[in-house]
Amino acid sequence: MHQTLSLIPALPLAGFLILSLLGRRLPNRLVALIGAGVISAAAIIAIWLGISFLQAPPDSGAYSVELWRWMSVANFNCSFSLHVDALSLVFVFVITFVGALIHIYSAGFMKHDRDYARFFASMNLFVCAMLLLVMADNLVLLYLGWEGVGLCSYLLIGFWYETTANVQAANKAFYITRVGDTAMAIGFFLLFRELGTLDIPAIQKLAPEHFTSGSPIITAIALLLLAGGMGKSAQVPLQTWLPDAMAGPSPVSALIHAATMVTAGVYLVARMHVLFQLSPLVMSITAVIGALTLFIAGCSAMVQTDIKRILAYSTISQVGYMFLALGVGAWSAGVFHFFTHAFFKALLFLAAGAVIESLHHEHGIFKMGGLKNKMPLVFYTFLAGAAALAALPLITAGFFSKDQVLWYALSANGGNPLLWIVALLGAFITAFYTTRLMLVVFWGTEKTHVGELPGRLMTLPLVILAILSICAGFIEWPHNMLHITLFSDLVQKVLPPVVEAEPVPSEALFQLIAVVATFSGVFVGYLLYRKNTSIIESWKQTPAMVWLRDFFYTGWKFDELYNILFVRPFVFITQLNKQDVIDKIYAGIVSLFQRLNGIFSVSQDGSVRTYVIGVLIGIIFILALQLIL
Amino acid sequence: MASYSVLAVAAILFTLGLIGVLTRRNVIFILISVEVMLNAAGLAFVAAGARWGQPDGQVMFLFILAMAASEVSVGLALVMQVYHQHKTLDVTRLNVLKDDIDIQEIKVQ
Amino acid sequence: MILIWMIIILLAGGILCWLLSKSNSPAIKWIALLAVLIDLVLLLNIWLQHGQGLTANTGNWMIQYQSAWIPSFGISFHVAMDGLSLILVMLTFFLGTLAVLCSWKEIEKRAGFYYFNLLWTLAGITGVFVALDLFLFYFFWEVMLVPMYLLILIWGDKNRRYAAYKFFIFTQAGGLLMLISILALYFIHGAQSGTYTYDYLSLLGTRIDPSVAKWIMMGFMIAFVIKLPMVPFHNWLPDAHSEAPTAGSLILAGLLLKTGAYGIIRFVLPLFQQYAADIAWWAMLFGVIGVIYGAMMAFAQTDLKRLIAYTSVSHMGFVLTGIFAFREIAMQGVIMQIITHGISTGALFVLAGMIKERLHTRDISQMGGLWSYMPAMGGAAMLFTMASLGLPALGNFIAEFLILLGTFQANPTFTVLASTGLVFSALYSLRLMQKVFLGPPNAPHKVNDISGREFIILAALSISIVLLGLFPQAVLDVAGKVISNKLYVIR
Amino acid sequence: MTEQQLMALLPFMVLAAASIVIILLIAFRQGHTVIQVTGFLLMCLVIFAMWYVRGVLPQTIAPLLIVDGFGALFTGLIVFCVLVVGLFSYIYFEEREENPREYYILIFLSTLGAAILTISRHFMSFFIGLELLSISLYALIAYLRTRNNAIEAGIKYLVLAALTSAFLLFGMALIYMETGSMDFAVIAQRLNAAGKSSALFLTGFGVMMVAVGFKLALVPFHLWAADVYQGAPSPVASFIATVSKVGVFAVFLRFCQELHLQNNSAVMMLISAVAILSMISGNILALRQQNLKRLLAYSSIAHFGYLLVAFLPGNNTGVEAAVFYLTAYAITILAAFGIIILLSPGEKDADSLSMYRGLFWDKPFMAIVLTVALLSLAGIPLTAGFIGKFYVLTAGVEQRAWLPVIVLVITSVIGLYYYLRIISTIFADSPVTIQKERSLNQFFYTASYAALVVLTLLLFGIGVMPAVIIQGIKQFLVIDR
Repeated sequence: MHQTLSLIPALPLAGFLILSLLGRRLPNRLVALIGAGVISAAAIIAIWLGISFLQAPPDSGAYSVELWRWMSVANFNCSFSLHVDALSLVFVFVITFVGALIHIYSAGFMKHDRDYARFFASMNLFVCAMLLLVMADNLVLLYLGWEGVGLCSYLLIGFWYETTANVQAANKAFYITRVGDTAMAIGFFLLFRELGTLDIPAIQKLAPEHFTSGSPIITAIALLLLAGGMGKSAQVPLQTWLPDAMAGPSPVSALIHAATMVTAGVYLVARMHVLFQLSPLVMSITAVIGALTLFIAGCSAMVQTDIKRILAYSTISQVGYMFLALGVGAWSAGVFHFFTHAFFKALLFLAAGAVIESLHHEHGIFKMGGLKNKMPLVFYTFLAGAAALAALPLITAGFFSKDQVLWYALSANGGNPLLWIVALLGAFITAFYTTRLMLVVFWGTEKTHVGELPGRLMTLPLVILAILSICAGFIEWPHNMLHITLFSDLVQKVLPPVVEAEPVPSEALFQLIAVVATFSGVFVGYLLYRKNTSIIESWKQTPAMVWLRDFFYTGWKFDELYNILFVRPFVFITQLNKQDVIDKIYAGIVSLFQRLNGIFSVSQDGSVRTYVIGVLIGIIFILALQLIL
Repeated sequence: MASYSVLAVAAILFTLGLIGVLTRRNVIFILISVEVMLNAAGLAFVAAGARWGQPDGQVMFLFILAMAASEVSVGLALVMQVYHQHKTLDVTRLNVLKDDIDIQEIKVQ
Repeated sequence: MILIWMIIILLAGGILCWLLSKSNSPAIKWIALLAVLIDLVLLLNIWLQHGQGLTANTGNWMIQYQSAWIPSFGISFHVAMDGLSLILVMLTFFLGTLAVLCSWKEIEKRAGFYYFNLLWTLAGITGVFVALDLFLFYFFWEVMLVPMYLLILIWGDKNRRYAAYKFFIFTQAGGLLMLISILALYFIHGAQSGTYTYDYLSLLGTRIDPSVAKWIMMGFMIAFVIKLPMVPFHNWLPDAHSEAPTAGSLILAGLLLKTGAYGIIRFVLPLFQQYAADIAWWAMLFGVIGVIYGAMMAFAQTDLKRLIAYTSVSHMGFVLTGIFAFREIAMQGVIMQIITHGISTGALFVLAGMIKERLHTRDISQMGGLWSYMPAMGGAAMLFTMASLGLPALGNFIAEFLILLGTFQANPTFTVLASTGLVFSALYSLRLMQKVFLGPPNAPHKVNDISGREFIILAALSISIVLLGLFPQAVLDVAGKVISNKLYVIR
Repeated sequence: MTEQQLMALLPFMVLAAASIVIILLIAFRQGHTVIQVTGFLLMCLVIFAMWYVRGVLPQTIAPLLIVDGFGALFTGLIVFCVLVVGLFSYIYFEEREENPREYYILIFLSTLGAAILTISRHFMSFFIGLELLSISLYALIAYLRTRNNAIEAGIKYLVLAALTSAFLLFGMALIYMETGSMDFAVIAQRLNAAGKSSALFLTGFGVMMVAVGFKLALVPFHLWAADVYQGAPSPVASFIATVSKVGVFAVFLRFCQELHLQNNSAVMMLISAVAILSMISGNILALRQQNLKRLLAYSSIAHFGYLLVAFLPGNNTGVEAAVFYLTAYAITILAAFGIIILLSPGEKDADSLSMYRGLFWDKPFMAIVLTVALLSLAGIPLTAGFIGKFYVLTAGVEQRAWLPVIVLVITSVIGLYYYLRIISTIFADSPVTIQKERSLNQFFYTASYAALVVLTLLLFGIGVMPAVIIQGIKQFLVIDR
């Protein structure tokens, strides 16, 4: 068991090492085999592990293994050890399984790229780091995975490094997440000072005894950790990096910036739920941030023209849903939304990638169109994904998870109507822009010639993911319908059940409202982009709408804001002091002495008379000194 | 007390000599002024000897005379050379040896 | 005795190289390499012998050797090695070997004299790390100066004269102040105990009345913080580092800076504990300033080696902060930082040297997209930039994490400020990567990837930095027993 | 005059005899080589005599002289310097085809003067020794009358020396007036009897300081130094830098020791003021100097400033420090001048810094010697200069003379700059080769090289193993207790 546990991250690591060291000498086929193979193997092991976990749950509630003692100084001990409980298991499964599919897809998608090996190496490294993140049993190891995924995201966003824009996007991603990470690290320091340990089980045991609920210190800790989560999960105000991150290849966007890495924040909050529960304030902050994010990002998604940017913003807003759920205390709902979202969002990105690839790297949706018949398979899979994203009731996984989130946003004791309304609005917006995307891309007239269609390697994952994004939801039904709650049963081994506020209003009614919202979103989309497009044209004339569109398009002008607030001042100051100002001091000293030298050597003018005067001055000086004393 | 007044005279002589050295440009006159100063010192010695009723003062004076003589002899030899080479006895004109700092500074970036 | 032999081997090897310099034979390189390698082996042997026992007996001296030198002054030739010295000397010989290797092709003219200076510098540094007699310490402190000066002066870059002056004069200024302090200590101790000696162990017990002690300590501190370097005494560093030949920069960054940190740990804290505690706040403040200032300077630079040099300023700021936190964790972090910074920054300088060999420029605006020409070097560069921005699983992370973790318990405010250094380090490191290796390919001519020799150098550095990141405990144990000593930490 | 006293004076008699012997040799038309060799042997003889008579020391030859360990030590140092200078002189004069014979008479005479200074305990011997020293120096400085302004240098030195010796005499007269004796010991007694030191005495001492300051080239009496160093023939310059200064310093030290002036705050104030001034202006003057001989002059000003710091305490450490420092300094300066002499082409001296560009790649040996000498002057470890400076600092710190010590440190940091400047010139690229015609006599070249090697080894030896020398100094100094 222990060995198998350590195998899960070890395999991708091995893949990374092999590919990075002698990848350039291997034939592409072998590279793909190794790259995808190790992940698939890891996935199989993970599934087997999961099954055994479900059949015979360990009495401790977790498999754990200590690999070696990492650091132990004074009272600070942390070991390099893995710890897999129900929560981790969900993540491990998603990471390895979706990861494997995406790797297989990439084998086809990247086949024309000359840096084939580098791509797979980075992807493997990412999977390894991500697994360490979710399997870590102490926060330092978690931080290792945390930064590791950051690195890989940087490497992969800037994968096509010869375009400066890509590199800048990569840097931006790293910088912004780094800000969050640093905050999180400070949180760790604080936590260590309070509890004297960074082992997650220990923290979960000690925290309730040590902290009084709502005390400033615990609030500070929770806030700092939350900041870390916000950085990685692209929550307002640290969300600006994700849309640019689409510079990376589509599989990267699918794996890192949709399915797994961006949900690391969700994992962290869920993992540290003990701390968060102790600070209601931070809980509500989390919820508010989630709500804000899902709304802001949704608005931006409505007006994007780059297919991947649309998906990126929708990712941000979906993750916002997850934070909302966590914030109101609906832990399992949040994680469940992550679970379903992983499938359909990965699917959407992969499908989008396929479209882009076939259309000769065309990203603009208005240059696409009429692909319904040209590439049917991609169309149907994409449709499935879109339906899930729009959360069409009962037939998509998205519905089951999002419904829970909406419901608890209202009914959980952390929730309140305002949050619910925002979430509802979000649902409407989501449905709207999804419809817009589908209509513009797949219906209408063909605008760009379709190149070669995706090969089997690429279509297979699409199909699997499509199936999952339809069916994955069936394991967890709203409890007023048929009573299947496999998922929450599983994760509630770790996460506390949601506490409902009394009195519980009639749930069905609100579900109905939500459904209505969704369909109205679809309808409006259909109205504007299919039925009569003249309305849009008329809006293009009204300055207010144009401004609004532009405002949304630029992601609510966050970038400009940050440029003015941070980037420009920093660059200005550094450039100002390029020639170290302190150096001037020393230069001054030097020139001072050179002047003195000039002055002194006037006395050495070579005339005896001067020298005699010198003697005279000397004797006067001496006698004067004598007189003084 | 007499010896003190003599000392005073010596001091005055000494100062005069010093002034001479300062004001004169001609080497020979400078040397003469130095002689004056030396003799002033000698006079001071004599006065001191007189005060303590010792011969040492006079003895010292003799030494001074001898030294002064030898010094002047060497001095005059040099003076001749000077005149020979520079065709002048003006000491202020003898200033080839002096600081000429060519400004070769280390670069301070 | 073995310690003496190590130093003697280096000195002798150096002289031998010089003697051979007439016949500009390749033998010279091999002799130099051999000399350092022998020492490395000897040291490894010591580690194997004492490394285990070390953990048992609390930081005792593994090896001591003492013999009279200038008895009339109570100066003795007293060298000894404990965990701290062991680590630092290990670093010295490790980097020394690499320094010889990376001079292999770079230095063609006057090789003999070059290796002479190189080895003598190493000898001086080794001496500094093992000297237990304050006079002897000062002696070595100065001895390592001259050959380093010559290295910069003769084999340096365009502006080498200026850099060499600056380096020498800054260090010497500090050194002389230290000398005065040493003398004052000597007399005070003599007046107290009646035995006039420079021996560290006997001076430890000296009681000094506060008014004087502050000044004496300042003498030591200034000398050490100039070497460290601490803002605002850092100005010699960018020039020296950027003008020196590759091996020179490697040794400067990897070793000479460390002598400052070592001095503070070995001398200032134990000798003046309570007074050190008094200035702790200021020291940490300046440390933090150094972290941020260095990072901002680094971000602005366009000269590759200058940029790296300023990152050293930033990293050394962590060291200063960590030392004066007086926490065991932080102190361990400092030790780690000393080593890992030596390796990572050293590696960056080596890379800069390799790039300069190929492109004949240090100006990063003339570089870019080098990855497409030399992926292997690019990978190495990526690794070490990541190390220098403190990526976990690499040594520097352990160091900075421990420092901050420990410092936080002493002074949260400064820790938070210092933590911003993590963000800044990301700024300059990624900028470095972008300007040099990424972006559109922009090289005057076809440059070829690393050679076998360069591969060995980089591999050695990479492996060590990764090992340090994953298995730091080996180092922590060696230093631990020294550090846990009450002299260094407030419990 | 007992036989023991005669014994004690033996070395000085030999020294005096030396110049007479040379005169005779010249009378008998002997060549340069013969004279050189004879002179060399005679000097060795002096040292031997010194060693021979060490048993009978100390001996007081009332009232003028006292031959004790102190004197023996300084005399030994002086004679050693003369040995080296003489050796270097041969080549120097051979290449200038001057007639160098009388040169040796003069040099031995002035050596005798310096030697007498070291053993004088009375104003008269003080005065005689000083004049013997300086009068022969006038001639020596101007010896090469046709060359690089030797005459000018000579005149300058003459005028100022005469002037200052007038001051000296006047000061002596004042003190004599006050105390009624010219014997150091007696003066000391009288002063103690009088209790507080009177204004007249202080004035007298102050006036005497002018002469001493002049000879030691202390600020503000230092102005002559650079010109004279530059103008005088290099061997003579080195002679001035070493022998005359050692002698004068010796008598000054003895005078102050005898009168316990170190306990006299006024005098100490005066001396430390002079010391500080000398350190500062010496180093600053040298900063941008391009002429090596001038530069050495300035650095010597600074170095005697350092030396005074060691002199301040007046206890044993101080004296030891002073002696040690002088020794180290003498050796260093001789090595430096040795290089200048050996590099000097026939027509002029190799004193412009540009002639040393890239010397290391052209003449490694000389470059190393010069570099070592410069490092020693800068007080860098492994060289005698470091131990010297260390010793001086020790004395200063022990005395808690913080201000001078701090000034010492700061100024020596400034001083570093110009030493480094020369060194960096020596190691600079693109060497300029000084072509200089080899003179016929190969033997003396090898001899001079050997001398340089010895000096360098001494520099290193003292730098690494100073214990030996220090012990020796201590032993000699206990003799007069």
